[in-house]
Amino acid sequence: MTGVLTATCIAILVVMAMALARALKAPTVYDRILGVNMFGTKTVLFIAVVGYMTGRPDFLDIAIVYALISFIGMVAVLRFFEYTAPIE
Amino acid sequence: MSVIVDYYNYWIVVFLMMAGFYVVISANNLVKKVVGLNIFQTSVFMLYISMGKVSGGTAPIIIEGVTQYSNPLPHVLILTAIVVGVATTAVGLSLVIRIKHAYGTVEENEFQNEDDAI
Amino acid sequence: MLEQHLPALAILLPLIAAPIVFILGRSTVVWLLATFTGAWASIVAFQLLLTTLAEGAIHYSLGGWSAPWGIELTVDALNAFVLLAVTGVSTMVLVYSKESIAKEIDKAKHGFYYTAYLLAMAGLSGILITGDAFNLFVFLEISSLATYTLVSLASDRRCLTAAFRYLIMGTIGATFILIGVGLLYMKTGTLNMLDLAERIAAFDRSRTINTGLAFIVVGVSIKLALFPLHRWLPPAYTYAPSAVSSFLASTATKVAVYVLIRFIFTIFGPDYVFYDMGMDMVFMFLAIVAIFKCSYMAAVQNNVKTILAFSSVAQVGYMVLGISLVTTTGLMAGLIHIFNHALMKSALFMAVGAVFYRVGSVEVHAFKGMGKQMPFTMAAFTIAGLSIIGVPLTAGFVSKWYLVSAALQQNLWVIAVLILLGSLLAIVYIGRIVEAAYFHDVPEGRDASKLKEAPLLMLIPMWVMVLANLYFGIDTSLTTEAVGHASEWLFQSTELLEVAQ
Amino acid sequence: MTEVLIDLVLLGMLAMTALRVIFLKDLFAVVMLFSIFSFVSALIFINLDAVDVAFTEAAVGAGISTVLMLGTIALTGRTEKKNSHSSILHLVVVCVTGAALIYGTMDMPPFGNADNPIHQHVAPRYIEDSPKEVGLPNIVTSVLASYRGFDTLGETVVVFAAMIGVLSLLGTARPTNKRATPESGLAKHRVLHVVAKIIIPFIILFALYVQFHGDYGPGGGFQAGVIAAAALILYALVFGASFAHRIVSPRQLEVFAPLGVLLYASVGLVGMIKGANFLDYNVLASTAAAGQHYGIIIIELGVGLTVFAAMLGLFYAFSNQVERSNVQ
Amino acid sequence: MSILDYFSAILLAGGVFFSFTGAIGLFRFPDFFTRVHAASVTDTIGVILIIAGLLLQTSFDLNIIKLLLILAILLLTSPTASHALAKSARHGGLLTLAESNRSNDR
Repeated sequence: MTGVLTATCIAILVVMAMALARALKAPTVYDRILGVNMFGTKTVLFIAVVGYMTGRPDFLDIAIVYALISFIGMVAVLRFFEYTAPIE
Repeated sequence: MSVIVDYYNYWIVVFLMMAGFYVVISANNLVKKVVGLNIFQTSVFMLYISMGKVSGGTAPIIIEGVTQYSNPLPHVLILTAIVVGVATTAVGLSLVIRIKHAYGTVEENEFQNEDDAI
Repeated sequence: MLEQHLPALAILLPLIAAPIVFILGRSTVVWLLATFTGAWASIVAFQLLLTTLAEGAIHYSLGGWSAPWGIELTVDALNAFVLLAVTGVSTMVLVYSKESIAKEIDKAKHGFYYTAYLLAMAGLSGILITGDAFNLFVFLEISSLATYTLVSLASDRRCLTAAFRYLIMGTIGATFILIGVGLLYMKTGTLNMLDLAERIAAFDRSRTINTGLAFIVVGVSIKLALFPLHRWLPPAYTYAPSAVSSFLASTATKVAVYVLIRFIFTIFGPDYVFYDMGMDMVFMFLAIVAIFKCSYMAAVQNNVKTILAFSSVAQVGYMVLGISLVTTTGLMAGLIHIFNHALMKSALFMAVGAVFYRVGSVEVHAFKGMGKQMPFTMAAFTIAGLSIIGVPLTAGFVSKWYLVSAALQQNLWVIAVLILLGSLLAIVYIGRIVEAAYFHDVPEGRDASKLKEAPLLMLIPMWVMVLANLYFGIDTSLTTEAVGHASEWLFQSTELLEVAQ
Repeated sequence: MTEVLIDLVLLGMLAMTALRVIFLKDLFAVVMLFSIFSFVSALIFINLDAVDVAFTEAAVGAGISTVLMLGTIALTGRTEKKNSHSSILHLVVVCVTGAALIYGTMDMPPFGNADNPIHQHVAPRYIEDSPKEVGLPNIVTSVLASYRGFDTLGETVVVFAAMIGVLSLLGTARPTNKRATPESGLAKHRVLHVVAKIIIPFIILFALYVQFHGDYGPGGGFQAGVIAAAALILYALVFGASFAHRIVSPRQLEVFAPLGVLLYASVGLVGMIKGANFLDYNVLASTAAAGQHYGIIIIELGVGLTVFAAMLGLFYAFSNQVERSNVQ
Repeated sequence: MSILDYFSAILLAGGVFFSFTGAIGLFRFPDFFTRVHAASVTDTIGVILIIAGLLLQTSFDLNIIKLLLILAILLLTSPTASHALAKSARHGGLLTLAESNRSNDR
């Protein structure tokens, strides 16, 4: 089973790398935010899977914090930049 | 070869530190300076955490059936250092806001021209 | 019962007073409480000094955990001596603050001022007496954060950019120290200073330790404004409120010099730093350049606070020069100068603050005619200025005397001559101000009748400092005994001592 | 082997992000990338077994710092102007520093080796004896709160000092700002309103869990304080700061933060009165184990209180500035 | 591997597959609104499948609650964020591909 989890884990890493690539080089500022958001979600999953992979799933707390914080970050972006963000 | 296996982690961390350090000293915009400072400090934290790692060890929270734990002391030190980092960031950013109010700009070369520098 | 807790009390008094002051807000009670705390802390420091001189180093394990596992406070003659200077001067500046900040800081911010001041004091005391390398970093950051706040409290907008530059440089310095401590920890597995010293001595030339030394020295050099890393200091001291300049100039850089001494002598060992790494030459060169470059810069400025700020950088040069001579006498000179310079710089900045209180400007021409209008203030300024120059019967003479004799002991004639030449430059920049005060009349358009003597609450602390300058210039028994103990103890473990004598 | 692979990939991501930050001129993008940087470094911390650190880095670096930076650039403008002065000197300084560090690594103990001096001297006692001496499974909490409790007191004071600095610079937010209406929040996003209402109670519940579960798993007073502050920050972001002020007013925060520090210090003082050294918890109760337990619970509460008040106070001060500039 | 493990593996694989498609969509779709579509829809299904896969690995304890909490938070926040983002983009004046074509034709 560890093999499956490891494979999942690596696959999620690849998806994260793709989202990061989008965030690093984005056609519009919204694409950048989208990339960051996707990166955040995948990170949460990554932590959960790694927890099972290493056999210490009690660290899911960190995944919860990640999910919450990336949501708050997103809301902050919207709050401070909603109608001020020009298209690049 | 063994040199690379032994030290690759430290080398990349050094690279990150220097990237952050470069942003701090070369950026003209004060906000970017603060971001650079954060990157610099976070990389130093990584240096500490890397020291504490034991291969095959696990997080230092005692559970039954595990004998090999990573070193808890660097974790404690870095917890403190992270807090120090955010404190500095907050004070730095509020200075930036006040500078913007007072000078109308946060570009270092612009407000230096306004006041005769010592 | 309190005797056994003296080391902890030295830190805790200001540390606990700060939050209480913040809750109480902005009344006279706050000022009284802060001053009382400062005075108590000074008494504690004095008791600590007497105890260490009589009985040797005190070790205090926090939390009851013994040394390498828990954090230990270590008090010896060296840090008790510096602690006395820091707490004593801080208390006097606190007394002085009441009138001074009423003029210079918005009334709503007085609560912040006293809180930040006490936090800075707690941080500096913590740096001085902790025996743990990482704990030192934590207290360094407490004092730094409080200091940035204090600098930015002034009403001149330039204080903001000065504080920001200070923050960036200070944080880079602290992070360098953090890297250095991390490298040492990596090689030795401990953070306790004495334990570190023991384990570092066991290594025979390690690259990691060398790098750690380099990072710590650079980091501390930023903090103590050693030339050429001093660029943040003049604006910070110039645009900060006068009371803050007085506090910082007499404590913050002094504590940084202490940290340098502590790391070099206690942790790395002078043999390693000076013999193996050849740091003494680097320090000596930088110190000489600092003395001349910054004394020159001081001589050409028009803002008196800037003059004093550059003079501070130059005086730090004298302290580092003393250390770089690598003899007990040289180290004694450096240590005595830490103490004496705290006395004279605080008096000078207080006098400048008093002139600002009446005139509203700190340019040199604002001092014209002040000798008649504010006789006590200008007399204090002149005496403290003579002390900076190093005239006999003042404290400054004692430090210069030790410094010159240390140089002569080593047959470094050139250095001795350079020190005396540096004093000549000090005559120039102090002389300009004194001349303006006594040999010029109040400029036209300024109503001389309004320019009266500064309030008593400013004069008293100023004159306490001036009298201390004179006292420690005449009766040197306390200072020399303390620094004698300290430097002998610091050189205890080295072969250099025999070489030197 | 997987650990090494993950480590390498994550470090690679960090390197890419850091490089991009150097060259980007759009500050908004820089801050977004910084939040990614923080998240990824927290992942590295997890991978290197530092779960508590990862917890804090995620909450503080990616959360609080990012929100504060966003607030700042909302006020100061979004683009960095072209760098006018040459940066060759800077590059040289950085290269020299980096070279010194690389030189230093050549002699370091190998990465991850259990025989390194760092794992031999002080740490073994923490790992072996702390369950007996302090009585908690989470060694990090034991060391943080008991063995090195003085550092943590310092840390709490640092947070308090930051609050002092920010409030003195930006002014304290006053809830009497009449012009702040619900419009100042994200008024048009009805979905956000509903979701925020559902999720905020869970966040506060989770903060309490982290506060009291810190002895057994990752977490503790510091993280709990940040998370609780995050709940109110979310509330303030979605509904407007004036509504958040009604729940916890800035004035209350100015009392909570110093109270937390005093609570922490008073635990140490009680130890002193009972005849032991400062911060010695053993004497707080009849047995050493119980004393340690009480001591740690109370100081964690003090830390949590100060951190909650300071973090929220920082946010109030920043958002107050943003709202004021929007009104003008 | 038990039967539960097989199910779990299938769910995880499915989750990974959808995540991949979403990430590819992030690059391949022509305008921002279709990209949001690709990213957010697959995000949600990917999260559900992967968490479900992990749930099958869990013995009956606190971790189940935590996983469900993560699932709930992500299901609430991720679509909300995408929605708010798309709305802001619309408000900020971003056009879909069809609209920008039309305005170019005119």
